[in-house]
Amino acid sequence: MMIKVSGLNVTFGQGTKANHVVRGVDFGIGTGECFGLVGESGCGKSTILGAIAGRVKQWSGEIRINGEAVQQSRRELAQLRQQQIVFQDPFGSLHPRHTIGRVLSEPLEIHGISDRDVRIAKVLDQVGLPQRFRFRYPHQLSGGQRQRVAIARALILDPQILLLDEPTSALDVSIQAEILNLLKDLREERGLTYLLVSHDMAVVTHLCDRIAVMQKGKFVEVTTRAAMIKGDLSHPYTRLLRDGSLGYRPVSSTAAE
Amino acid sequence: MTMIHKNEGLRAWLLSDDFSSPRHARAHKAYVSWLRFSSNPLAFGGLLVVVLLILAASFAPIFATHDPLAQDFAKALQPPSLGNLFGTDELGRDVYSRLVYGARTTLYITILVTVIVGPIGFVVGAAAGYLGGWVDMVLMRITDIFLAFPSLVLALAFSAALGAGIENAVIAIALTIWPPVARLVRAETLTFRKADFVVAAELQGASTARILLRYIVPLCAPSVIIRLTLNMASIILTAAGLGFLGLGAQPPLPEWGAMAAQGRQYLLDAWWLTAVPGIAILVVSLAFNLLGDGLRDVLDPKHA
Amino acid sequence: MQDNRWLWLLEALHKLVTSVAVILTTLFGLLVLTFVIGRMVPADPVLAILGDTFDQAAYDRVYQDLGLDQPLYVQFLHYVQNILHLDFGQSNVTKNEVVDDLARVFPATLELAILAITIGTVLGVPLGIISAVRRGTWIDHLARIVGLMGHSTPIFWLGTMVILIFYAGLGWIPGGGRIDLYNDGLVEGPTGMLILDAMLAREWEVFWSALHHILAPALLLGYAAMAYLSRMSRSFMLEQLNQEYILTARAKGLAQPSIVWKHAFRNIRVQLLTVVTLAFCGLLDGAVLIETVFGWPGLGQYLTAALFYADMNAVLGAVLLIGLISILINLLSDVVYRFVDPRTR
Amino acid sequence: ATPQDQLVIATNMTTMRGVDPHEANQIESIEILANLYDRLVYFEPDNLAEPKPQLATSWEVAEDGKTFTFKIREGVTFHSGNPLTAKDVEWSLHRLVKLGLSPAIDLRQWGFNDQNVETLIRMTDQQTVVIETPEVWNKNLILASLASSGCSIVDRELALSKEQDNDMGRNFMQASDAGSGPFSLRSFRPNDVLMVDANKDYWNGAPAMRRVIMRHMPESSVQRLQLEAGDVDVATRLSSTDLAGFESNGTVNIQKVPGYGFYYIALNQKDDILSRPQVREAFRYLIDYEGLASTVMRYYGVMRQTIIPTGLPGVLDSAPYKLDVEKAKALLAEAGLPDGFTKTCYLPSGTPYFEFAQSLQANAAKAGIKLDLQVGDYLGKFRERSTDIYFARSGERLPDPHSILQSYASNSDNSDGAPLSGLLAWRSAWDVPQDMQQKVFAAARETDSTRRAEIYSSLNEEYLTCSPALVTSFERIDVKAVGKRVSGYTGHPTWVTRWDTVTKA
Amino acid sequence: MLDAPLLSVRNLTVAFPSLQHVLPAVRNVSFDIGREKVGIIGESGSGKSTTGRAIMRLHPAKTQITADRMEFQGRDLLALSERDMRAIRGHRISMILQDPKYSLNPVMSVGEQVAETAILHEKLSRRDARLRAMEMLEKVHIRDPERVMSLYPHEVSGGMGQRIMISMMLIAKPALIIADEPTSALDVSVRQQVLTILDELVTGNDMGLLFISHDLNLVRSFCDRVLIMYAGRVVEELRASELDQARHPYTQGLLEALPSLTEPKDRLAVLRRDPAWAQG
Ligand SMILES: Nc1ncnc2c1ncn2[C@@H]1O[C@H](COP(=O)(O)OP(=O)(O)OP(=O)(O)O)[C@@H](O)[C@H]1O
Ligand SMILES: Nc1ncnc2c1ncn2[C@@H]1O[C@H](COP(=O)(O)OP(=O)(O)OP(=O)(O)O)[C@@H](O)[C@H]1O
Ligand SMILES: [Mg+2]
Ligand SMILES: [Mg+2]
Repeated sequence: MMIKVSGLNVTFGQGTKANHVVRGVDFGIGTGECFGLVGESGCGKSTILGAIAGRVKQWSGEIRINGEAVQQSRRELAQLRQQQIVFQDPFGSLHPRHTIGRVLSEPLEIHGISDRDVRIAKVLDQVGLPQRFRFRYPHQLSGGQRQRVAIARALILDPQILLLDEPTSALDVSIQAEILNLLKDLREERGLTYLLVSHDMAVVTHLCDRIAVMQKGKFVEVTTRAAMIKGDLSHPYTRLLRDGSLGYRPVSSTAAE
Repeated sequence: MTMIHKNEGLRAWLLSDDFSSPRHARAHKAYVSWLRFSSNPLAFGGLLVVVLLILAASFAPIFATHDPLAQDFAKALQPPSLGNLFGTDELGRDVYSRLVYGARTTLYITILVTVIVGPIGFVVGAAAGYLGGWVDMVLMRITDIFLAFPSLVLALAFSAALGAGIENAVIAIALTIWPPVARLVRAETLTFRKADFVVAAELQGASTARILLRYIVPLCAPSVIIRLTLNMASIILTAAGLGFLGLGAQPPLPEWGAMAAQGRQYLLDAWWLTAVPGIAILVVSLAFNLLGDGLRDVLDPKHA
Repeated sequence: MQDNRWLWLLEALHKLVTSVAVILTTLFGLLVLTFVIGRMVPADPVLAILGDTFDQAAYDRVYQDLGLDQPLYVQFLHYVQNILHLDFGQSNVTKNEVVDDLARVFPATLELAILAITIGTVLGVPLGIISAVRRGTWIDHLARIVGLMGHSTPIFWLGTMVILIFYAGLGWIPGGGRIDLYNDGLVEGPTGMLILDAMLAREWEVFWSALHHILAPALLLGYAAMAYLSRMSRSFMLEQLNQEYILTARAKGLAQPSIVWKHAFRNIRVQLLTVVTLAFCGLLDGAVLIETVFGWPGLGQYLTAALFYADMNAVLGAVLLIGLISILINLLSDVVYRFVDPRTR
Repeated sequence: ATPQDQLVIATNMTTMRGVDPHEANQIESIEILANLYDRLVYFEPDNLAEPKPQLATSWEVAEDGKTFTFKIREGVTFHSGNPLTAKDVEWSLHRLVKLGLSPAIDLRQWGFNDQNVETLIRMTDQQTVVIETPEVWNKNLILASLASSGCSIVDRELALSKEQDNDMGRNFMQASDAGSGPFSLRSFRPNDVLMVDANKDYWNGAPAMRRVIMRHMPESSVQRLQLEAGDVDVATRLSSTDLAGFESNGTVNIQKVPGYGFYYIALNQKDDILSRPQVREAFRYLIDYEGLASTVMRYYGVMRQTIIPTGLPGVLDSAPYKLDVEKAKALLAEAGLPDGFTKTCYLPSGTPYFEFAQSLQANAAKAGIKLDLQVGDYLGKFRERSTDIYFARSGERLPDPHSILQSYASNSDNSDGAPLSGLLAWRSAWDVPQDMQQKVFAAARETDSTRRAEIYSSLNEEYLTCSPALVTSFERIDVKAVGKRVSGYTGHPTWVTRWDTVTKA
Repeated sequence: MLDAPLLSVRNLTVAFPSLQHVLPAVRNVSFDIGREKVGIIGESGSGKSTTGRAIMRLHPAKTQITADRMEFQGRDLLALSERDMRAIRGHRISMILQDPKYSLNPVMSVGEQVAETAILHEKLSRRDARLRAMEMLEKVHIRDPERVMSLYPHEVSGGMGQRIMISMMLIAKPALIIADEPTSALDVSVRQQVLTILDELVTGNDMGLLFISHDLNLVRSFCDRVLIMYAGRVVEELRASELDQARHPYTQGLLEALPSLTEPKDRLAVLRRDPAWAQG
C-alpha cells in the first residue's frame, strides 16, 4: 500500500460556521496504482487530496504514506518529496515572474539537490518540452505547455506519488489528450502511484484502475474501471453521473429546487 | 551601414522573445517595458522632470547662479530680472538659487521617507497577509489606528511633539505614510498567498522566508513601486504643508514649502516669493504622479 | 427551524460584538497614540499652566496636580478618565476648556467640509463615471488632467494665489473669515454652521454673506476632493464595465445610460461611499491648511495656532477629535455598506 | 467700508490669553482691558511724566514716602450696574497680588505679597483707599504701576457671585467682563473676533464709537488689503514691506508707538563658550544694524545698543557697534575659539524675528559660528534657563527705566531655584556686576528726578562696555496703520490704548 | 426547419484592432439558422463566442464587423441603427451566458432583473412585469417564484441561477437564442435539468437556438446541426447525428482525442494540426 487513508474527517471552521467537508473516508492505493475520485463540485475531492498532500491541516483520522503515518501539522522535507501535486489551473500554478528554468530549479534548491542543470534538461525532455523553454516566462506558453511544466516541476524531485487535481479540466480536448497520454506514459516508465481527482467520468475511467464516487463528503461507491465502462454500477448517484457525462438525455423536468 | 546593422541586430535580439539565456529574458523585459513607457508622453515628461530634479539636487552648485544663503539687504525683494531669474527675497537672497538648492531638501525628504516606508510597509503587510491569524489582527489594528487620522494632521502632531526640523519631519511623514503601503502589501499578499504556485512551493517544503522573499515580494513589488512613486507626490505635498506651517526644514536650508509660506508675508509686493516655490512643488509633485501613472501602465498592465 | 433562528441570532450578536470590539480597540489605540504624542512633547506642561511667573512650590503643586509624579500607566488611566468625562484640559492659549473651544470651532470646519465634500462628490463622481464610459475621449483626458492637478497642487499655495488674484486683484471674493463684520453676531446657534443657522433664522443677508465667504475655500477643498473622487470613480466604473453582467444587460437591450446608472452604478455605490468617506477625512487635512490661508476660524486654524504655541492640550484635543470623527465616519460608512450591499446583509 | 460709529481693528489674536486683567499680559489683551476697565490713574500716551486722575479723583503721598491715599470717584457704576466703591478697589488689588499671575509683578515688584497685601492696601471708607508700600520707592514708579492694566479695578460683587473653588472669579473672567470702562464686552471668540459695545453710562460720557471690533487677521497682506478697502480702520500687524507700501502712497496714517523694550539676544551664561566675554562681545559685531534698520526692522525698531529707550531719563545715543565680521573673528580667536562653534538659537515665529535671526545666522556663519534656528514657542525653555541662545523682544508694563533695568541688569540670586524667573538677566544666568545691580535699585529709590537720570545715564554707559549677556540692538516700536477717517486713536507705549477718544469722519 | 431561415450569415469577419495589428478573430463565416438547434464547437479561442456576440453586435465600438450578409428575419443587422439594434436585443434575439454567478447583476434582486426585460420590451407596468416574471420563473420550474424573486444572485445556486438567466432572456419570447456555453459551469446532474428546460422552451415556442459549446458529446446529443470552428473559420458543418462521419481531419482529430466512457482506448490520438486548415 502506497497510500492508506482510514477514518479521514475534515472540518473547516468552528462553532456555527463549522463545515464538515469530508466524513469518514477510508481507502488505500497500491504502489503503481491509479486511483480516481469523482464527484460533483464541492463534494470534498480536493480536500482529501489536500489532506494527503499536507495542504489541508484540519483533518483527523489516519493517513499513511509508504507505511509511514503523517502528521497534521509539520512534515519532514523527505516526506514532502515523496508526493507531489499538480493543480487544475495551468495559469495559476506557475509564478508569473519566474522563468521555466527557475520554476524547475526551485524545488531542487529547497531540497538541496545539486546537479540542477542536468535534471532540468532531463525532466523537460520527459514532459516533451524543448530545452529553450527554460528561459521563457509562463505567459509565453500555451495552457498545455504550462501544464507540462507543472508536471515537470512535480517530477523533478523523483516522487513516488503524483496527486492530480483535475489536471486537464481547464484544457481543450486535443490538449487534454496529450496530457493524459503523458501521464499514462510517465506512470508506466516510472511506476508512479496516482491519485486523480476529476469531475469528468471519462477522464477518470480512461486513466484509473479503481474509482471512488463521492457525494457530500462520503464515498458512495468504489468501483473499478471495467465496471464503469460496462455501466455495472450499484449506486443510483453513480449512474446519474455516468449518464450525464454521456451527453444530453432529457430528464423528467420536475425541478429539484 | 554596419553600425546600423548592428543596431538592428541588437533591437531584434532585444525584441525577440525566444530567449537564449536568462540575461536575454531580462534584457527583453526591460526593453519592452521601456518601449511601452516611452510611448506615453505624459509619463515620459514626468520622468524628465524627476531626472531634472535629481540633476538639480546633485549639481546644485552648477545650476545655481548665486549662493543660496548669501544675503544682501540692499537687494531685498527685487523682482525677477536677468541678474536674479526669479527675483530676490526679503533678505536679498536669490530665489532661483534657493529653488535649485531646495530641490535637495525636497529630494532628501522624499527619498528618505520612501526608504523608510517601503521596507516597513513590506514587512508589516507581508507578515500580516501571509501569517494571518492574530499577527494579522494586531498589525492591522495598529495600521487602522494610524489610518484613522488624516495624514497631515498626524504628521503635524508628530512634528509638534518631536520638534521642528527636517529629520523630524521625515519621521513624522514616514509614520503617517506607512499604513497605506502596509495595507496594499497585505492585500496583494492575500491575493497571492493562496495561489497555486505558492501552495506548490509550500508543499515542496519551501520555508516561509523563502516564500515571502522569492514568491510574494516580487509580485507585490510592481504595485508597491507604483504606490511609492505616487506617494512621493504626496510626501512632497505633506512636507511642503509642514514647511508651510513652520515645522519642516529649518533655516537657512531652503525648502519650498517654507519659502512659499515665508513669501506670503510679502505677497502683495513680491508675488514671486510665493508663486515660484509653489509652482515648483506643483510641477515636481505632478511629475511624480505622472511617473507613477506611467509605471502603472508598464508594471501593472491589468490596471491600466 | 427554531434552532436556525437561534444560530442566526447568535451569529448576529457575535458580529456585533466583534465590530464593537474592533471599534473599541481602535479608539483605545487612538488614545494611546495621542497620549504618547503628548508625552513626547519637549514643552513642560507645568510651565505652560503657570505662565510667566512661578516659584518652585507652585511648580511642585501643579506637577502633582497633573499627576506627573505617578507611574505612566496611572497617568494614562487618568488621561482616559478625563477624556471619558470630556475633559481635555484647558487651552493655555485661549484659556478656555479645550472642549468648549472645540465645540466652538468645529461647526465652522464641519460647515466647510460638508460643502466641500458635496461639491467634490457632485462634480467628481459624474466626471469619473463619464470619463470611464467615454474612455479615451477628450472628456476622459480632461478628467485625468483635473484629477492629476488636484493631486499635485499644494492647496495652501493655490489658496494664496486665489486670494491674490480674486481678492486683491479682482475683488470678487472676501479676504477671509466666515462673514462680513456687520453681519457678525446676528445669528448664533443652534448648529454653529452659519449658513444653516442663517437659513433657520431667515436672515438672508447673513446667509448670503456667509455663502460668499465660504465659497472660495469650499471650492478649493472641493476641488481636491473632486480630483480624488473622479479618479476613483473612473477606475471603479471601468472595473464594473468589464464585468460579465454588463454584457447581460446589453444583451437584454438596455441603453447605455441605463446600463451605466442602473446596473454598474449600483455596484459601485458602496465603494464610492467608502472613498467619499476617505475623501472627507482627507478634507480635514486640507482644511488645516486652507483655514490658515482664508482666516477661517475653524478646527484647522485652532490646531495650527495651538501648534505654534505648543498648546499641547489643544493640539491633542483637536487631533483626537479629528481621529474620532474619522473613525465615526468610517463606522457610519460601514453600517451603510452593510445596509446597501445585499452581499453583506 | 466700516460704519461710521464702529471701529474695526485688525490684529493677531493668537497669543491673546483671555481678558482677565489680573492674568493677561499680551499686547492685544491689554489694549482691550484698557477699555473694559478703569484704573485709579492713567498716563496720556504723549505725557508719561504726569499721572492723570481716572477712578481716583485725587491722591496724596504722606511724608514717609510710603503711604498713598486715594479718593475714589463717586457715582461710577460697573457694566453690571453695581456701584464702584473703595471696596472694589481694595479687593481688586488684593486679587492681583493673591492670584500671583504675570501682571502681579505690577505690585509684587514693590514688595507686596500674599501676607502683607491685606494690611498694606486697605479701604478706610467707601471713597478712600490707602496703599502703603513696604519700602520707599519713587512715587512715579508706584503711580505708573497703578496705571498699568494689571491694576484694573474689577467688579467684586459680580466676580464673587461667579466664584468657583475660591478662584476669585478667575474662571468667569477669562472670557467675561467685570469692568467699569468705556466699553463692555459683547462677544469674544478666541482667534476670531472680539466685540465691545459702548458703555453709554460711562462716567466720562459715552464714547463716540458705538462698537469696536477686533478681528483676528494674522496675515499682513490681508490686513493691508482690508485696510486699503476700508474694511478695517486700524491694522496692527503689518509687515515692513506692507507698511512701506502705505507710507509711500500716504493713504493711511502710520503711528510708530515706542515700546519700552528691546530686541535682545540672550546668551546663556551657564554655557562655557557663551560665557566668555569675547564671545559675548563678538555677537555685538555680528548684527547688521544698518541693513536691518533699513529693511526688516524699519517699522519694528530703532537701532539702540544700550538699555534705556527713547523718551526716558538717561537715554544715550551712542552706538559704537557695527557689523564687523573680522572683528568678531578676532574676538573669537582671542577667546580661544578660532574655529568657531555651533549653538542653537531659539526664537518666536513670525516677522521680524525670523528675518532678523536669519541675518544674524548668515553673519555668524561667516565668523565661524553655526547657529541652528529653532522657531516656535520656547519661552518656557528660556525660563528654565536651558536655551543656548534665545532671541526675542521685551516690552514693559511701566513707562520707566526701572522696570527695564531691573530685568536686564539685576539678578540678586543667580541660582537655579531663585524666585527671579521674571528677569531676563536671571533667565540668561548672567551674574550682573554687583555695582550695576546696586545702581539699579538706588535709582528706583531715588526721589529726585535729575539724580535718577544721572544714575541711569551712567548705567547705560556701563552696560555698553561690560559685554552683557543680553545683547540689545533695536528698541522696540509697535506700528499701527490707522485709516484716514479715524482720529483720536493713539497707540500707547504701555499698550493701554483707549478707544473712547476715537471719532470717525 | 422552415423554408426561410431566421438568421442568415454570409462571410462574417470580426476583427479587433489592437495597437500593433488588426487580427481577425472570425473569418468568412457563413451559416443559416432556422427554427432549430444549431451547435458551434471548436477549441478555445476559435471564435465561437465572437461569432455569437457579433450577431447581436455586442462587441466594443471599435471592433470591425463585416459581412456580405447578416440578415435576421429579413432585416440587415449590420445596417440597423444602435437604437433599432437595442429593440432587437433581448426582444427578438437573446443571449444566455455561461456563468450565472458572474452574468447576473449582484446587487439587483432576481425579480427586478427578470422583470426589467419585460418592462423594456413589452412596455409593461412594474406590476404586470412582476407578474410576468413570476410566470416565467414558474416556466423554468422554479417552485416558489415569489420567494426567489426577492433573492439576490449570490443567494441562489448555480443551476437555479442559470434557470433565472433563461427566464430573463426568454421572457420577451425572442425568435432566436444564442447560448454561450450555458451549462459548462454546472454540475453534471444539474446540467441535464437545465438543458431539458431550455430544450422544452425552445422547441415549445418554436425558437431558433445557437448553442455554443466545447463538449462534443453534448452538442451531438442536444443539437440538430453542428458547426465546427477552427481558428476563426467554420471548417465543417454537419447534422449532429452524423458527427461520426465527419470528413474534416480536425473534426476527426477532436473525436479521436476524446476519452470515451463506453469505448475505452488505450492511448488517445493526438491532434496533428495542419496550417492549411486555418487558410482553408
Ligand atoms: N480552506 C477552506 N476553508 C473552508 N472551507 C473550505 C476550504 N477548502 C474547501 N472548503 C469547502 O469544502 C467543501 C469541499 O471543497 P473541495 O475543494 O474539496 O471540493 P471539490 O470536490 O474539490 O470541488 P471542485 O470540483 O469544485 O473542485 C466546499 O464546500 C468548500 O467550500
Ligand atoms: N474584445 C476583444 N478584443 C480583442 N480580442 C478579442 C476580444 N474578444 C475575443 N478576442 C479574441 O478573439 C479570439 C476568439 O475569441 P472567442 O472568445 O470568440 O473564442 P471562443 O471560441 O469563445 O473560446 P472559449 O472556448 O475559450 O470561450 C481569441 O483569440 C480572443 O483572444
Ligand atoms: Mg476541487
Ligand atoms: Mg467563448
